[in-house]
Amino acid sequence: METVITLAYLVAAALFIYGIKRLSSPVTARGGNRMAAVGMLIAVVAALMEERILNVPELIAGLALGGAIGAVLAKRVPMTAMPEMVAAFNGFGGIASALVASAEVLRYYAREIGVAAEAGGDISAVATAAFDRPLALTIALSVLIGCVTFSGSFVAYGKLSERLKSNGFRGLRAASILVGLGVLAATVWMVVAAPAFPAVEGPVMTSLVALAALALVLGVFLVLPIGGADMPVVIALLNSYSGLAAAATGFVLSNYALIVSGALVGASGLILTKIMCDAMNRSLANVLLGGFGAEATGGAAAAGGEERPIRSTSADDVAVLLSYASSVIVVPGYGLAVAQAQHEVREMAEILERQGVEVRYAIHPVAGRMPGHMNVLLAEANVPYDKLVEMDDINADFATTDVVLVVGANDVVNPAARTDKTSPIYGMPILNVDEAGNVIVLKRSMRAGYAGIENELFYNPKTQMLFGDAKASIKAVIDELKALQPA
Amino acid sequence: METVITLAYLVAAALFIYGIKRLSSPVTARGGNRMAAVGMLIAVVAALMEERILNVPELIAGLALGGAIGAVLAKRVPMTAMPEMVAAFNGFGGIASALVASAEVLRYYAREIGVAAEAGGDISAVATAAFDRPLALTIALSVLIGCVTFSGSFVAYGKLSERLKSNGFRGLRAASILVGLGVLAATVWMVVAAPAFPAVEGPVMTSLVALAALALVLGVFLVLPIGGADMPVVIALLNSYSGLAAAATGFVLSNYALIVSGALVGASGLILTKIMCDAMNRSLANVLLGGFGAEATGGAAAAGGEERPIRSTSADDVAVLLSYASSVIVVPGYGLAVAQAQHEVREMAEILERQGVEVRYAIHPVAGRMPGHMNVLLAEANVPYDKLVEMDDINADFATTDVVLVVGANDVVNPAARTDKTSPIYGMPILNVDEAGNVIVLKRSMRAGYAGIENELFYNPKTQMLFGDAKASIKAVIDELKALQPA
Amino acid sequence: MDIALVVVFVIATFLGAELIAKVPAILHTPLMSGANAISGITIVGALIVTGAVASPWAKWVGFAALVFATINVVGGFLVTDRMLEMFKRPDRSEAATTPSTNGRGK
Amino acid sequence: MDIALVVVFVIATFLGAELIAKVPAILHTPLMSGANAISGITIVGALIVTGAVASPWAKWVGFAALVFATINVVGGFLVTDRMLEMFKRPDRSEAATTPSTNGRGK
Ligand SMILES: NC(=O)c1ccc[n+]([C@@H]2O[C@H](COP(=O)([O-])OP(=O)(O)OC[C@H]3O[C@@H](n4cnc5c(N)ncnc54)[C@H](OP(=O)(O)O)[C@@H]3O)[C@@H](O)[C@H]2O)c1
Ligand SMILES: NC(=O)c1ccc[n+]([C@@H]2O[C@H](COP(=O)([O-])OP(=O)(O)OC[C@H]3O[C@@H](n4cnc5c(N)ncnc54)[C@H](OP(=O)(O)O)[C@@H]3O)[C@@H](O)[C@H]2O)c1
Repeated sequence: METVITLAYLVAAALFIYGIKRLSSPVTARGGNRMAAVGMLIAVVAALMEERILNVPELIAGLALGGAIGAVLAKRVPMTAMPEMVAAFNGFGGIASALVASAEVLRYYAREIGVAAEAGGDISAVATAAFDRPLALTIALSVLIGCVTFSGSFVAYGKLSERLKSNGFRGLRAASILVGLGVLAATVWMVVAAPAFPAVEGPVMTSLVALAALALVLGVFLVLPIGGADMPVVIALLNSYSGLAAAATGFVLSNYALIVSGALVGASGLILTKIMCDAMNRSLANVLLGGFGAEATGGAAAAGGEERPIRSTSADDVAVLLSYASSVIVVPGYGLAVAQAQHEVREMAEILERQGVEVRYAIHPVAGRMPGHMNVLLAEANVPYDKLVEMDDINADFATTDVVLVVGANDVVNPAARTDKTSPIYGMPILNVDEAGNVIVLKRSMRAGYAGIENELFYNPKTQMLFGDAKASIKAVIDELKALQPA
Repeated sequence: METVITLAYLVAAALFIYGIKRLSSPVTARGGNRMAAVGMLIAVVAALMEERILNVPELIAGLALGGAIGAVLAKRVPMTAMPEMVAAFNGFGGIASALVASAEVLRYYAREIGVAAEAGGDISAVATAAFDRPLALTIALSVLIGCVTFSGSFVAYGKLSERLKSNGFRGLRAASILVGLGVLAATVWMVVAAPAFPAVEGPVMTSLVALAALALVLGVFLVLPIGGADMPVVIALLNSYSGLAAAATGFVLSNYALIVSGALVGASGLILTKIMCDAMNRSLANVLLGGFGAEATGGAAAAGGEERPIRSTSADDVAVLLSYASSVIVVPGYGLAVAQAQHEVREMAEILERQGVEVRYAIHPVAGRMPGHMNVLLAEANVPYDKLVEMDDINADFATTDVVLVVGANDVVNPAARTDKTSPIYGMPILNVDEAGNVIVLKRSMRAGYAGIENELFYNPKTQMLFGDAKASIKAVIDELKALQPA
Repeated sequence: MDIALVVVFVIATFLGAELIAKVPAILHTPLMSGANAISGITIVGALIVTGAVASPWAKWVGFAALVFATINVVGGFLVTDRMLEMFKRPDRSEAATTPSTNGRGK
Repeated sequence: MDIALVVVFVIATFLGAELIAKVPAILHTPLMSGANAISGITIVGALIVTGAVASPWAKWVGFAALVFATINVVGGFLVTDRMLEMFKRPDRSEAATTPSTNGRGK
């Protein structure tokens, strides 16, 4: 039986492996996700066969409750809130690993004080082994990583959903170091006290609780100083951690499914984190030690002090300009997501296309707040897939484009990335919209984008600003376009 | 101690992993090979610490003897004979795995008949386990795969070194099936008889010997019908087998080093086999079931019956043509390796270059008898690396080239691959030499190349044949070139 | 603790690192989300602990773990699927079935 | 036979399959040759068997295995190294040290 179960775990692991592989290619991604889900189902069924089950109702209740909550959350979440949803799910996974490891400790304890014997015997093969130091260490690691993942993920959740605005406080770094030392001490304490457990239960229990509490604080402190724009990277990293937490729990339970899958996610998550950093032209260290998202805002505010001339325009002027253009490129950014203006943009494009204007969309890899954010939004509005052009493919075309419509984008069109060596985004590849004939920028104010820096583009003589919420602005443009059409 | 040894094996495995990865990129390849060698050293040292060693002199003698033979063979082998050398090494690896598994059987047997007790006790932890059916099965697999690898590799060796010309005999396929059934029977026999062993030693011993003998025959039968040109693919496949044999032996000994490394080589070898097949535009099944190398020769002989006009030329005409050219492309093929004319080709190129003629080399991916064959040869003659141009990069340049010098190449310049749907090489990408102004073909006769098919190029009015051994022909051209030069 | 577990962990880590090499930017989030769902494998641990334990404390801690892990697994796979649904190319399949003169020819 | 061995084998097989993806044609043979040397890992098995066995038969069979495996390992790595040595770019390094006017300028 044990052999069959382990083989089932292997099959699940193989499905995870293929699943992850397929998830990294557009054509196969959806199938890959389903493959992994099937693998998980197999693993769950195998787990249910692992030992004689005492608590059937609890298992059914737990699966039903968790499944229902997960399903409702996943179905209800709006497209734009998906990154924070992933962060939250990730946090749940982390705390689950920590709880499983803690339950193992309680299991040993219960056996000692005789609860098990009364209730019909504790039948776990694992729990009959000695509570030795290596076991204590793996339990400590599992609790540590799991708790850091949990609290860190929820800080990321708060930042992404803009419920949490704080970037920390003075002395946060020193405090983090202190907490880190505390975590270390609690771990050592628990390992040292392990051999006496469960006969002498005090030290292990106390250190376990202390470790969990400190790890929760550590998770908060580690993520707090990181800017909101870097949260996707942080979530990818925390996802890697939650894989490691699962693997650590696997060591506690001597379970191959957890070890293999946890290690897979731990390693591939780390690679994905690196890939995401590369796409943003940042180093991981730079992200983790508090990137520009948190600090540079001051500079922008200072620069905003002086008054410089800008050209402001109106919806009817924009409509005229657009209808006389032969080629238009729309550059969507985070503001499109905030305004939820994707449907209006699509409608406007259709009107223009019917008039013979070529309309395309320039997709910057980090536009919005998660990779693929713009693709998701525009796809939701049924914009044809082949109209979305990636940065590298469209950058050469701006020079021959009549009008560029920048809808709620800012950093991804900031020429400082090309020219200003002191800028925090220097070196990031951007969309060269300033090469086009006319640039129209739709945003609500002169405020900075996520990097918190001034954008020279807005002062470019070619640029006209159409202030207001993007959805309202585009609606107005549509009305004007319709009015211009021969009835 | 066991933990330390297993960790050492893990380190070795990690070095193998990085080694293989690096071997697949030109810049890092050499370092990768050395990394893997260091890994092997670590594994050997770890193995020496595995158990209390009884037979120190034997170990030293074995390592010294094997090391010396291996080193001498590797140093002495001429460049052109490297593929067959790899085949031979691979065969040795396969038989070693089979012998280790067999030694395990003998060890059980010896323990039973009391030899061990007299000689101081057999201290293997493994050998104290029962000789059960799973063990017997893994031993059988190890012997089977190891022996097939051994004999198959040596048939490949014979074919590549042209010592073995046979492509089999009538009824070979039927005979192979019979032998395969015999192998199956011997395996079943051994597994069934296992529990009684070593008390009843007859059946296991006999079936083991039978299995080994039949597997050796099977290896011969499987490789014999495959054409010599396909041997590199066969060696890659047999290499994958020898990995599997090592992994099977690892199961016999419960040794992680063997299992991990064997599985790595088994899987990556299979992928490499597929990559090599793709490069030759063949399917693996097509290769294994006896490809064109073996069969098509008949067709060529028939086609050779009719007489068709060809243009034959002489060394002095070629020299004049070359010295008045402004660009020359040399297309080396297997004949360059046979004639060992690489140094002469380089000398000729230098003379031409001093006269202002541009000389480059067009490298077809499967020119010669192993991938990279031409690169190896020309590098040996110190031809600058950047003069060697890969097929895809040079194919567009033939149309603007004055003279193409085809030195012992045939199939890789055969236009039938482009035009003749019935040709066995149809669809293989070739070098488009017929687009050049003049084509000079250096070969000894009108005989076919490895695919055994006619080459229309030779009858092309643009083509002139310079018959004779390539080395002699080029030497003659060099002499004429020197004579042409102003003293 | 068995050394075999360490071997499995190390090899699986290498495998995980090899598994993804180039991922187009638009798939970063779905891939992250899918991997996150897989890290919910700790559900297996939660099931084992909750199912086999007799002590009420351990049972309820395990129960909490089970609920959280199930949220992670079910929510994770569903949300990933929803993301990927967005990347479908609705035009392609429609274009193949609906005649392309629609709304244009007449 | 321990199930852990099977787990390790399967995961390592997946890893091996991921390890190489695109290999330029000129490296096919060296890669094959290097992998072949690695498959000589059976030398570890030969050492264990030969070193620990008391029976003379088993010992000599093991000895033969050891010799063959060592040939495979030593020969394999050396021949791979020789092949790769050929791919060095002798000109590059020379060009950097020798002035390029050599035999031309004067
Ligand atoms: N995509 C990713 O994966 C990812 C991950 C991490 C970090 N980031 C970072 O996020 C940034 C993305 O650049 P981006 O150009 O897309 O966005 P951005 O630089 O953050 O700028 C968004 C702009 O949209 C405007 N906006 C907000 N709400 C609006 C509304 N309702 N109507 C109209 N305009 C509105 C804002 O200006 P007003 O307030 O004046 O309206 C703001 O300047 C980059 O710095 C990138 O590094 C992205
Ligand atoms: N490279 C690989 O990895 C690999 C692997 C497997 C199979 N193959 C196969 O091998 C073939 C390679 O094509 P190829 O064009 O290089 O070679 P080829 O088609 O085999 O032709 C070689 C030619 O060289 C001539 N030749 C032999 N000795 C010579 C000498 N001493 N002087 C002058 N000429 C001599 C022969 O003609 P004469 O006898 O008339 O002189 C022969 O026609 C392809 O079919 C390929 O698929 C290659």
